[in-house]
Amino acid sequence: MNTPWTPDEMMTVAAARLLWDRCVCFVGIGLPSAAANLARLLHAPRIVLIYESGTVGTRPEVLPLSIGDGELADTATAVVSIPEVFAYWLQGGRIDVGFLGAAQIDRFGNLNSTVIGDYARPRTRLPGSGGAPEIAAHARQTFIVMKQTPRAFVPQLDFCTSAGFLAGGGLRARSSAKGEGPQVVVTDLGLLRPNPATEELEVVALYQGVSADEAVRATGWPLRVAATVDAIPPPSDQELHTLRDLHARTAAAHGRPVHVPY
Amino acid sequence: MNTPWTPDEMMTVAAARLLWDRCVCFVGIGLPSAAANLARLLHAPRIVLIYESGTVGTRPEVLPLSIGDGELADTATAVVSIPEVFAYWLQGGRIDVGFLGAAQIDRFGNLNSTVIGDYARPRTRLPGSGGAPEIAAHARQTFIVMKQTPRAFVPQLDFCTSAGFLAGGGLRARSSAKGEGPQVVVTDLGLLRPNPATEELEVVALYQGVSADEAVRATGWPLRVAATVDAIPPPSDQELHTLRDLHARTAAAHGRPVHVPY
Amino acid sequence: MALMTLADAVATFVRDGQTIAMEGFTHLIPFAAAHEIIRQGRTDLHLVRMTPDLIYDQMIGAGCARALTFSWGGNPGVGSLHRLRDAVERGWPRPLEIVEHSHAGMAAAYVAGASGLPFGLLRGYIDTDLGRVNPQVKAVTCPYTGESLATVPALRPDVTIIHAQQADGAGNVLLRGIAGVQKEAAMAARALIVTVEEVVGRLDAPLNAVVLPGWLISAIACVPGGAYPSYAQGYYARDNAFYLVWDDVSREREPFGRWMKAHVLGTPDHAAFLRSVGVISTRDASGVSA
Amino acid sequence: MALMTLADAVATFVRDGQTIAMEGFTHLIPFAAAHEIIRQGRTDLHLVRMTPDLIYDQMIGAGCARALTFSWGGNPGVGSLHRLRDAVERGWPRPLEIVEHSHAGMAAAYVAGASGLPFGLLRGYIDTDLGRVNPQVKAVTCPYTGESLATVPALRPDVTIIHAQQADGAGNVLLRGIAGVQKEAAMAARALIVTVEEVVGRLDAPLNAVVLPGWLISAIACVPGGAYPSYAQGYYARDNAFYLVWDDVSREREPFGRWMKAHVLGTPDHAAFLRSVGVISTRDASGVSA
Repeated sequence: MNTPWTPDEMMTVAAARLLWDRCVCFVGIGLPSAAANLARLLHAPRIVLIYESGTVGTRPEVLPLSIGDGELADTATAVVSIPEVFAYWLQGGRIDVGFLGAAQIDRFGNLNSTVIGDYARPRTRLPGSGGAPEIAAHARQTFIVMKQTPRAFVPQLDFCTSAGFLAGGGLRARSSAKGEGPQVVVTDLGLLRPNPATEELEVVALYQGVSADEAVRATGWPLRVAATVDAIPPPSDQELHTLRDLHARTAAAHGRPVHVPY
Repeated sequence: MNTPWTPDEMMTVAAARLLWDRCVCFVGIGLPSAAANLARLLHAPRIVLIYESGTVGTRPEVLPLSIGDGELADTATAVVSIPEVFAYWLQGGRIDVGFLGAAQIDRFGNLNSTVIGDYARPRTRLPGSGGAPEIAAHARQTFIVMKQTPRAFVPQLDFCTSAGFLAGGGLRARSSAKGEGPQVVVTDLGLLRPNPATEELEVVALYQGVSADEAVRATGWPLRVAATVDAIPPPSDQELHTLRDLHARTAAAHGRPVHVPY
Repeated sequence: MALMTLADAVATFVRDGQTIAMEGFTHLIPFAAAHEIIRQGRTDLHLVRMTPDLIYDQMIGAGCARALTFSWGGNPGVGSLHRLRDAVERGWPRPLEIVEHSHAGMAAAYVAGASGLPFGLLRGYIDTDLGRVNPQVKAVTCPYTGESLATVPALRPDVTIIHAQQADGAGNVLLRGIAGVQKEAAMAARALIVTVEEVVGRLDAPLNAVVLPGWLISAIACVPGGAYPSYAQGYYARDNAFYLVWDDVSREREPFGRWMKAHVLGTPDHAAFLRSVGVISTRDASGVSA
Repeated sequence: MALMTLADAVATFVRDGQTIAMEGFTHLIPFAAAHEIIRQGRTDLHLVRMTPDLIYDQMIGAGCARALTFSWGGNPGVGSLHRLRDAVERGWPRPLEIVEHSHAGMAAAYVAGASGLPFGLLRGYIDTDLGRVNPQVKAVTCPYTGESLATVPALRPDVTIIHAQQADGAGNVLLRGIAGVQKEAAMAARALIVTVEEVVGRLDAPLNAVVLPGWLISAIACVPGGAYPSYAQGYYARDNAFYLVWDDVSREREPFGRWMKAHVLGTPDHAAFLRSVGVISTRDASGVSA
């Protein structure tokens, strides 16, 4: 009998399960970082984590709060420059999986992390692209992690920050992007994957106690549901304990007061 | 009263005298390397020596026999990659003086270090360009060091490996090369400099006991002689002793047998 | 290079209207230098930085900037940069022209600047709106394959300012840990100011360490804690609590103004700033791990 | 990566007709691997290397190569590479197609290969005949300034082979000292073979050291002295005497052939080669300074 878990915990566990041993993973901060490190602590001990700060093959004891925490450098196989990590490692085609998140996603997995409203007169100015446009283009696969709401899963993006399957139907394959694009979207309800023919995202798996109807209602376009929808097993005790230990270690480490030699 | 000296020693001393303190110098192997280090040991203690092996600000105790001797790395301020030394340091415009040598030079300081005869069917295949074409283009000034003979100082190059003043008369200034081109040629007879108007090389200084006529006879084109020709003072005792100590240290260091842990 | 106070370095090299790059990718962010620029009232600056972070949120809110070139403008691990948003969304304290890139594009632009090339080349901005809203992003055709590649104009800041761990007597600077884009920003600039944690007799620099020779550097200022609230590997850790608190401090204009007046404008130098925000001092650097 | 004998690594990854880059800029030149390729009789290779040095003089003289891409082909500090000259001037032992670059151009071509770009960009080959005799050198027009810049096609070797100081149990490789263009050549290649001086439990690698992760590497072979007669920083010095002697050994075809038969073809592995040329062995590496 499992202890209860939060939606974030379920999402993190679901994302971690998608990663395999020796997978080379370009990781961002937050849930993807937690998922990738959880995978490393469980079934993927030799997973290779690369953060865009230039830390290659890092094995942090605690989760970084910033993309460039000292912990990432201390535990890395190599620390390289920012130009190198984007040129030799990402654009050079060394990345198997790149994680992406965004404020808006459309049915073809195109993402907006730049602006809500008009770019010149924004209603809400978002942080912007960072590494996303090139991660979306060059990683062999991208995994998207987002909470599913009608405001985030929209029929039309306000701005396209990084390209998924464009308008679908094989358009991306004819573009100059080398990567295969978004292969899965991990939400707080379940998993979406592109339909092999149309490349439109559809529900392929749901968490325990979540109905396909909930997923459809949480989506701003008429979300398609795959012929067969898998039931995603809840977090195991081991998954949950490992994740909570990781978060506890992280909170303890980052709670320490900072001493500066001045 | 000086001890007698060799032509190589006179050339090395003459080249060393042309360098100034804090000058950033892109150095090749052989006589230029000896001259630059002699200058560092005499009047230019803060001269910056950069070898194309990526050793920046190196201060070798003994002269390197190869462009990438360990001594250069051990005594460098920084060791950078080959792509970096050519992109950030040379092309980036950080070099004051670049030394060049060649098998052939013409009256406008264009150089051939590639081939004697036809490129496709060479009479003598020379080592080739190495860094020369871009040193000639990007260093603020280039200093050329060559023994003066009619076979080397030719009316027409067999091959242009690196550009001097092209056909003279300001052509180079209108080219895309940023550097100012060859400012002096140090030979075993004296110094040649480009005429300010025509950019054609002319004799401006001669070593003790060398006549302008000798210099003309040693040149394959009708060499012009400047209105006033300076007499170059012979090596001082200090110059000669410092240079000979440097060569003695070098011979001793490189004479040691190599032990390999196999 | 010349060893001088940070106040003198800023007064000597930073002018109103210039293009200024202050780099440091979450590590070694030159906060002390930014505060000194704010104190000296520099304005009309074109600020360049991949991740504006709190350092540019403060400068933008203080009215130093007319333009911003950047690639990711958030509070890392926290959320929005409220002063940046206020400037972009509502033009306060003044309108801010933005030139927006991706990280890869901006890195390529710095590399081009450091390399004396007029532009950088990348497989970037593919099928995105970024290339549409940033007219600087153009394309060239590969002379071998015929494919189209993105280009970005070289970044050549008037002044680049970075923070590092150590300088030696000759002004050679050692940078340890995450090096970000600092070497490129440093070598692309017309003038270079470096603040360091300490000046030492001999750099603690193994072969292949990241070292900038003193002759590249216009001015060096010794400013212990100069990267706080970011961190300096081997000297002190990132103050994550400060980044969280900043979300509240910066959310509204008045509290932000009071905070800047009390802690930046109201302090003479960085040591006073650190004391004013209650940073615990330790004179024993060796006891601190970053 | 897989730890295997050098013989197995060459047999597994090096095929007749391939494009092979063996880099190391006077430092860490992978001589042991070249000798093994000669022993296994590989032929029709397109050899790529900035400075062919003795390593390619031997391979060319042994008949391994149909083509050579290079930028400086001399015996450093000594003079000519006689076997290279014999192949270019007289087609012995077989004609050699040459693709000639400047150092800067070749470095840019490797960087492009490592970066997944189709070409490299430089201010190069300006007003020289090199651009004329090498049809690979082309130009693009800057979309911002209108100026013309030189381009070189990306180098993408089928196999890159380098030598380094240390590998650890996971196959991560540490390279100390002059790093040349090895990282770029390694990351541009489809397969990567690394020979190392020793395999250690933990790399002696400070922050910012040059380390290649094991997952980039196809095969690692432990070959002590594998860079001799070049050197390995911290392990042994360059044998300058060997470079001088090579000038005599290689000047004429017959003495060269006898030398290769006696010392390379006639020896089973690199240790035997080192013994056959009379290299003094010391098991106490710590006592040796390079």
